[in-house]
Amino acid sequence: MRLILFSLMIFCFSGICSFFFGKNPRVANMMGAGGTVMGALIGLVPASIVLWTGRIAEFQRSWQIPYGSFSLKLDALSAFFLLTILILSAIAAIYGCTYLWDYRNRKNLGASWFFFNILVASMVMVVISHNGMLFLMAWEIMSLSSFFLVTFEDEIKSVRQAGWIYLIATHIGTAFLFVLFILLAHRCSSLDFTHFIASGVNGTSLTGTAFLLAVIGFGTKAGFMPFHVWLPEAHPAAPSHVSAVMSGVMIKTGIYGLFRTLSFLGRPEPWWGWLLIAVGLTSGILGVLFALAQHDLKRLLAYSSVENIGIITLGLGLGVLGLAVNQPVLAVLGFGGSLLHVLNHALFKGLLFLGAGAVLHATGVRNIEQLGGLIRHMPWTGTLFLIGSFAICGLPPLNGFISEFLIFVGAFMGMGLSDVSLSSIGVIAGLAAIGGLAAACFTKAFGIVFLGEPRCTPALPVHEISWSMRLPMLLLALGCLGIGLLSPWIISAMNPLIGNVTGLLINDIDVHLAVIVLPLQRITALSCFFVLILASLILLRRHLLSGKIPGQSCTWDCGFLRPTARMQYTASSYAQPITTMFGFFLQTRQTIHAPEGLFPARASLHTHTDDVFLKRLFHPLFHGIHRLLLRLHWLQQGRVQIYVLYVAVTLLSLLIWNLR
Amino acid sequence: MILALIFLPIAAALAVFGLKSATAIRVVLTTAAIGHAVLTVLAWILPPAPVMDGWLLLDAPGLLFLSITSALFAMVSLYVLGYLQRENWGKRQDFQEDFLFTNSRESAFVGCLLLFLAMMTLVTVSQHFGLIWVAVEATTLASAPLIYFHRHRRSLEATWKYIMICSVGIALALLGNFFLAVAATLAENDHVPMLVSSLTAKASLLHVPWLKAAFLFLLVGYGTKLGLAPMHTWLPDAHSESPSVISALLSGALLNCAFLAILRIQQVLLAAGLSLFGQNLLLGFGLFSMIVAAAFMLRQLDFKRMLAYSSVEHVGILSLAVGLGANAGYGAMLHAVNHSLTKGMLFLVAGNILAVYQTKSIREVRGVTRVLPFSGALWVMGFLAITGSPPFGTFLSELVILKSALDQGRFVIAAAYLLILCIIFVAMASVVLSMAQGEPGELPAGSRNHPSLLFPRESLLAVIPPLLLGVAVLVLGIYIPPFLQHVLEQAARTFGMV
Amino acid sequence: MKMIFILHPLGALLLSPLLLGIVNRTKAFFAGRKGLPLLQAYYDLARLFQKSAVYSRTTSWVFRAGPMVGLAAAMTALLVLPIGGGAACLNFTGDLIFLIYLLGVMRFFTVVAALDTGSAFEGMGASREVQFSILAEPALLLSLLAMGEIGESAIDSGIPLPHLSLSGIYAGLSFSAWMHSGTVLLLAASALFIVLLTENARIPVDDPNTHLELTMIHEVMVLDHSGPDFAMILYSSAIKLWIFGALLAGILVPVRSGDFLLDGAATLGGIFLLPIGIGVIESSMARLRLLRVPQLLSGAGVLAILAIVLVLKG
Amino acid sequence: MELWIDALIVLLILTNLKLIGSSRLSACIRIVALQGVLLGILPGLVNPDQMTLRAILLSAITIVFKGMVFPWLLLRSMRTSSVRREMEPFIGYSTSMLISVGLLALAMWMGGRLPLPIPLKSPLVVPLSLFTIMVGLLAIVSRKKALSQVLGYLVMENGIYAFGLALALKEPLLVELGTLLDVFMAVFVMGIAIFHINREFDHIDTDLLSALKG
Repeated sequence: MRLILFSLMIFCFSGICSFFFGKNPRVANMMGAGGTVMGALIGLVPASIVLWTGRIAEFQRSWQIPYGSFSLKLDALSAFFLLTILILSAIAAIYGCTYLWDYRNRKNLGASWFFFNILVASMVMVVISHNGMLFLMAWEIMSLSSFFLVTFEDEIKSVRQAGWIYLIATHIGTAFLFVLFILLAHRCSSLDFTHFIASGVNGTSLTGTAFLLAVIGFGTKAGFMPFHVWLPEAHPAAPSHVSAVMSGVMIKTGIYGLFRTLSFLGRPEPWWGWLLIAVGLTSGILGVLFALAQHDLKRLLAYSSVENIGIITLGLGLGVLGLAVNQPVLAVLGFGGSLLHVLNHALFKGLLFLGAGAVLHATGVRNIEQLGGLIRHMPWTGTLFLIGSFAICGLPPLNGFISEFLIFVGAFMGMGLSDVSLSSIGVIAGLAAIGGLAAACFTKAFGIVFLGEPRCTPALPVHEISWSMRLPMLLLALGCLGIGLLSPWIISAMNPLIGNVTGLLINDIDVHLAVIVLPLQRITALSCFFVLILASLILLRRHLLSGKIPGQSCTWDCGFLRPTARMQYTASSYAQPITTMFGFFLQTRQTIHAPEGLFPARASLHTHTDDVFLKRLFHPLFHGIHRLLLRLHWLQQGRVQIYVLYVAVTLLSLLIWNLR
Repeated sequence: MILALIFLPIAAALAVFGLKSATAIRVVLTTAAIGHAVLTVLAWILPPAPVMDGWLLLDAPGLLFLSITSALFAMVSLYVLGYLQRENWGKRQDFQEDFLFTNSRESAFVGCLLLFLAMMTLVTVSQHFGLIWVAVEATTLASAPLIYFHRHRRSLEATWKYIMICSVGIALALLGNFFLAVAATLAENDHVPMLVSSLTAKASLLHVPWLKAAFLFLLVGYGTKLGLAPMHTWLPDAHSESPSVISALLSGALLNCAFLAILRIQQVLLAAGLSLFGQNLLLGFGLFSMIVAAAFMLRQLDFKRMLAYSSVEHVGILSLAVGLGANAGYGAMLHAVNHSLTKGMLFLVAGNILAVYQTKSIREVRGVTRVLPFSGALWVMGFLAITGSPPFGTFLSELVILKSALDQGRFVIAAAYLLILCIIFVAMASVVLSMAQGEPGELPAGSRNHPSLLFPRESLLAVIPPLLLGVAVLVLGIYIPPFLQHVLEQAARTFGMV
Repeated sequence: MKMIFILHPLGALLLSPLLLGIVNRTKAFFAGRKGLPLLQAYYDLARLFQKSAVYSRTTSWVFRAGPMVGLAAAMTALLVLPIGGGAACLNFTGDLIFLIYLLGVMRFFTVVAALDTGSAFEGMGASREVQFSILAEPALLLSLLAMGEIGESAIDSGIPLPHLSLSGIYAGLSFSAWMHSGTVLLLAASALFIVLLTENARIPVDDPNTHLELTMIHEVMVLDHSGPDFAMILYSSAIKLWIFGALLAGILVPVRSGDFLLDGAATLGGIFLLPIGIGVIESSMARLRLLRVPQLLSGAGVLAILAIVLVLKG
Repeated sequence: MELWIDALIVLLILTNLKLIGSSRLSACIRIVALQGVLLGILPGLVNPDQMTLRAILLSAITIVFKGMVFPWLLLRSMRTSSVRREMEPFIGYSTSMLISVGLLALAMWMGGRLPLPIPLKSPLVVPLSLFTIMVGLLAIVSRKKALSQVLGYLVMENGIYAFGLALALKEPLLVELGTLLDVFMAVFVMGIAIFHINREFDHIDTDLLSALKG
């Protein structure tokens, strides 16, 4: 515990230092990034200890604010999230060091690093705090610091807009959390989590309400549809290493909150599971559909985060359902898959955002339609991005497959049971569809950006990024591969964690995990076999081609005519069949200037897909309230006589009401 | 000692009226402010004895509000030094309608400032309803010239409205006092003295209908001063047209005094077993004020007016909290402290922005964080504090209020409260962010700060006081010192809440 | 794991190109031509492996890697593929997902390789491929699960949770299974068949013979591959056809004696009958309009869902 | 004795009505002065038994201020500011008469609902004061000129005074003097404000003082 406090101090200290050294960008960089890395390294020690041993570390101090106490607790669940947070933050910090360097003349890097460190510290605080007030404070500081990071380039209008939406969304979400925590500590004198478990509301009629509040409040942060609206705005606006942290771990704190809250609410009811699964399906499928329809690379990634949150929620819902109908195996597999996917998504989404950042860094272009053929200029970035895309599609032998596999098997288990079967089938079909769509989405992202020919000549000469930016991505890619190949051991190591979440005994969990461990071993074996064959095929091909000189030509294309870059298939046309197939959800706007006449002039086609929920749900809502309140503006006319009249009328009416 | 608290500023004021040289005036002002603050601190350490057979006495709420006033005044007087320096005293052009105007004499300004302080102190320490009334009315009269410091049309209009509406309200309060006296009449030639203590002691003997009527009159009367909707109408005008320092005092200290006056009568009602009658009224007024404030903060064009309306909102929160009673009372006391500090800070920062941009229109202010990094940061920080985001003190108080509402099972009220707070957050966020961020346009000539340079400078006197206030709010959000805690609880208990 | 199980993968590797020959022969027969020799595919493979390759300057290593990854994935898939009642070399809970995702790997790399050429044709093909796979995957998965849920599989021994692994599922599809829940099997089989036609680029979804229509899917993606690369592609698609053939034949030929060789042989017969059926369809039917294909596939999905609902509620 | 009291009270009520009804500013000021004088007499009549020095002093001060000083101030500022002599109401005279009659009824009703703990000689005192206050408010609300608003304010104060003095509250002198002083200051400040308004705008028509809104 002391170590964690120590690392927290390091975060804050280095943040403040870099803030004061803001005038000297180099020092600020060193301070900020170095502090993050060091703090993370120190914090990793207790986290991993707790995670492997399952022992719980606590820290208790009294605190002089209402309902508050400075009590921290590091159990397996916290430790797991802590691990994820620290790893990704440290890696992103290394990356950001170089990434921010270009801004040194326009921006105060010190401030940026200050907020970055505060963000990391507050995330750590969120997952280890064991008191409502402490949690809420850490939570809000997290939101605020990330807001300031998002509005790093506040001279751009879209960035300001994005920051605004983010701030509003997160604040309203937090309001729900206030109510949630107060309900949990109903008539308690303290918001300590122990009180929640002890007295709390579980069993009373408020339990369902509390659960709903948690889903809305934490869902806003996690990006459940339809509360995800801030996500596709904020992530593209932020600097890439920040987007990586936000999308990789910050939104996961919402998931953590849900897990935590469930542990307070006692035995869940079936409809909770159904609700979560419904949310998961919506977020998953719609998220990836919207991702598919985007032109902006980072926006696409943001929507895909919504999708992955959907997958995580599917697992969560499955687990809750398992607890509700007393099917521990469901709980184990569902929660296990969900948690593992949290880690996996942190890895590959971080990798992808860093890759997108590299593209942005090298070309200054975010619009997929204008990019192409980058892999020949930046082979490292291209390859790493490919690995990330491969993993996020959930394809073996990388890590994405493992977590989805767990959830799949869990759903299979549920298929036979009477009142779980329908939702299980939903999960199965949904996951399969998501897999297909994700494949479509990321073949598009990778293929159009990195392959083929550049679709329009980039402004600046494209160059491969420096090692200091390459290394972090490399580490993440290795992580993806490692989890993919070491899955059986990792799963069995997750036993205490799952026990913490499900409240089952270690041995029972072992029994249930046995269901999955053997298959995972075989999958590992098969993956190795796959790699073996691949290697041998490579050798074979080299052998076959040895001595022969492979011919070089332009793309053959059945020898039609000499292809040009403008003739390539664009991202929109690549996605078009699918977007039209689901046009009902996407509501894509099109402006077409079709070619006319014998010698047509320039023809053009513009498509834009805005967020349906933002446009159809939230805008009308807010405008409604706005208009309603503007009705009151006649009150203030500026005539003193009228004002005195108000006073008089108020008084008289009160008197009459009182004396009648 | 209490007398010293009151008469020190008065003496200073008289001295200032006599003085000519600017430096001397400023010296007197600072010394008076510091002296007052020191005396207040002493009052914390050794509680002063009651004076004038209990007419003047410093109980917990009095001490609380006195210290708020004193602290705020100290900060303001610091700020005023810089302010008076940068004010140019000759004829000059108005930036909205370009007619020429001058300021009123510095001596008059400072003198009235000191008198204002004295009268507010009197409100906090006096236990006699008549005396409270006199003091409150006196604050009005003392502050009127302050609002009319810049002698031009708009400020004159604001002053006129301020005098007119407040005087009417105060007159009604006077009648309320008479009603109270009637209620306190026991028999021919025998009645309870108008002291809070004795009224509470003999509360059971009071005549209920008259007491209720008296409460209504006092509520409306002092409510006008407090800025409860729909009697709040003078507030935005006065706050937006007066110099920022004065606005800071008006909403930071004056509102509290009026609030205290209402709490006193509520105290009597409580003793008479009528507390629900008062609480429900306060609840209603509170919610209505919040709604009105929210309505006017949406699409607000003038940032000082926006701050003024936010004062209306927080007054609403305060009376809502008192209406809820129970633990919310503690929240109310805490919130009074937080709000005063935060709002003072915000108005002072607004003064800095106004000084550089020469406009109060939200549309024309861009990129404050570039032009005035410190003020910009404080501006955003103050916004977060005033909207009750953690880790600022307002968050604690608002959460306490919310919790007691929910614990009492008044879910509708809690929901409305949260909803309005969210709406106000949205409104303020869009205003403050649009001002703080973005590319600053070209500034009026003669401003030292240039958007081009990455780290522009600001004068210390303009930054230190709001910074201190902000730090105070921040600290109150993280740690409530035991002595303050103790006084807060006592104050809440005085009004029968905890 | 008995060594005997190795037979099936090896057999598949040897015999799969033959299937293509059978299809062509059947079509030729219906067209009244003599047609290519049965072993034509083998000749082609041999020739292509000899040749050198030609690469576009646009392409990168991704283009070269595509065929190899595809072939490797197909070969790996063979290891979890049961042949009728005969269990696969490796079987484990949820291996059907592994199989499907291996096919996904194959598709992923074919698609990116196609995009690597930067040609409009191949981009078009790639986009259609992914579009159809979105509908095909759930249909395949659900129909397999439906078969598993019939419950006959419980009798099989050795496999944990047999109804969740391919070998277990197929071990259970005996005559009696057909007796008491034939409808389910029929639905599943038809869904599977539609998926087979799609995945292997067969009429009525796609036409493997044409190379110059704007309506092609799979074939157009591999236009630019040549030499050994193209050989690998050819080979892997043959294996893919074999895989689906085995899946379908396993249903349609319900011989479950429990003896590996016997069951395997029976299913093998089924696998070899299948291309004839394909050939018949290809020569008797015209290709669907492209816009109709999604409807066909969603039809398959509906069939699969129907099957699983039937088996779970019935 | 009661007769006198009632007569006085009726007289006061009539002054109110006249104030609302009359159109000339100067006339209104004179009426207010008259009201002040009458008010000064009132306590002496209501409870003659306790004509202490204090009470007398109070009446004297009242008469001096309300009957002479304020009216003089108002008249002076009326002359200095070149103001037209009409009241220029928002609400027409006859309408305001009707309203004020309604207010009178309301005041009567309220007086009935609020029984005094110790009955006075005349039950009409409370209604009278309430009515006077309402009329003052009406004057403030319904008239345009700043001067007339000050007048209205004065009338309000008179009403409150009527109440306070008639009940001869057992309160130390300080409070009453303080209140009196406050009223005086208020009127004084208002006078200054009017002076400035007049200088800035060349009129004291508060209807045009409505730049600040929203």
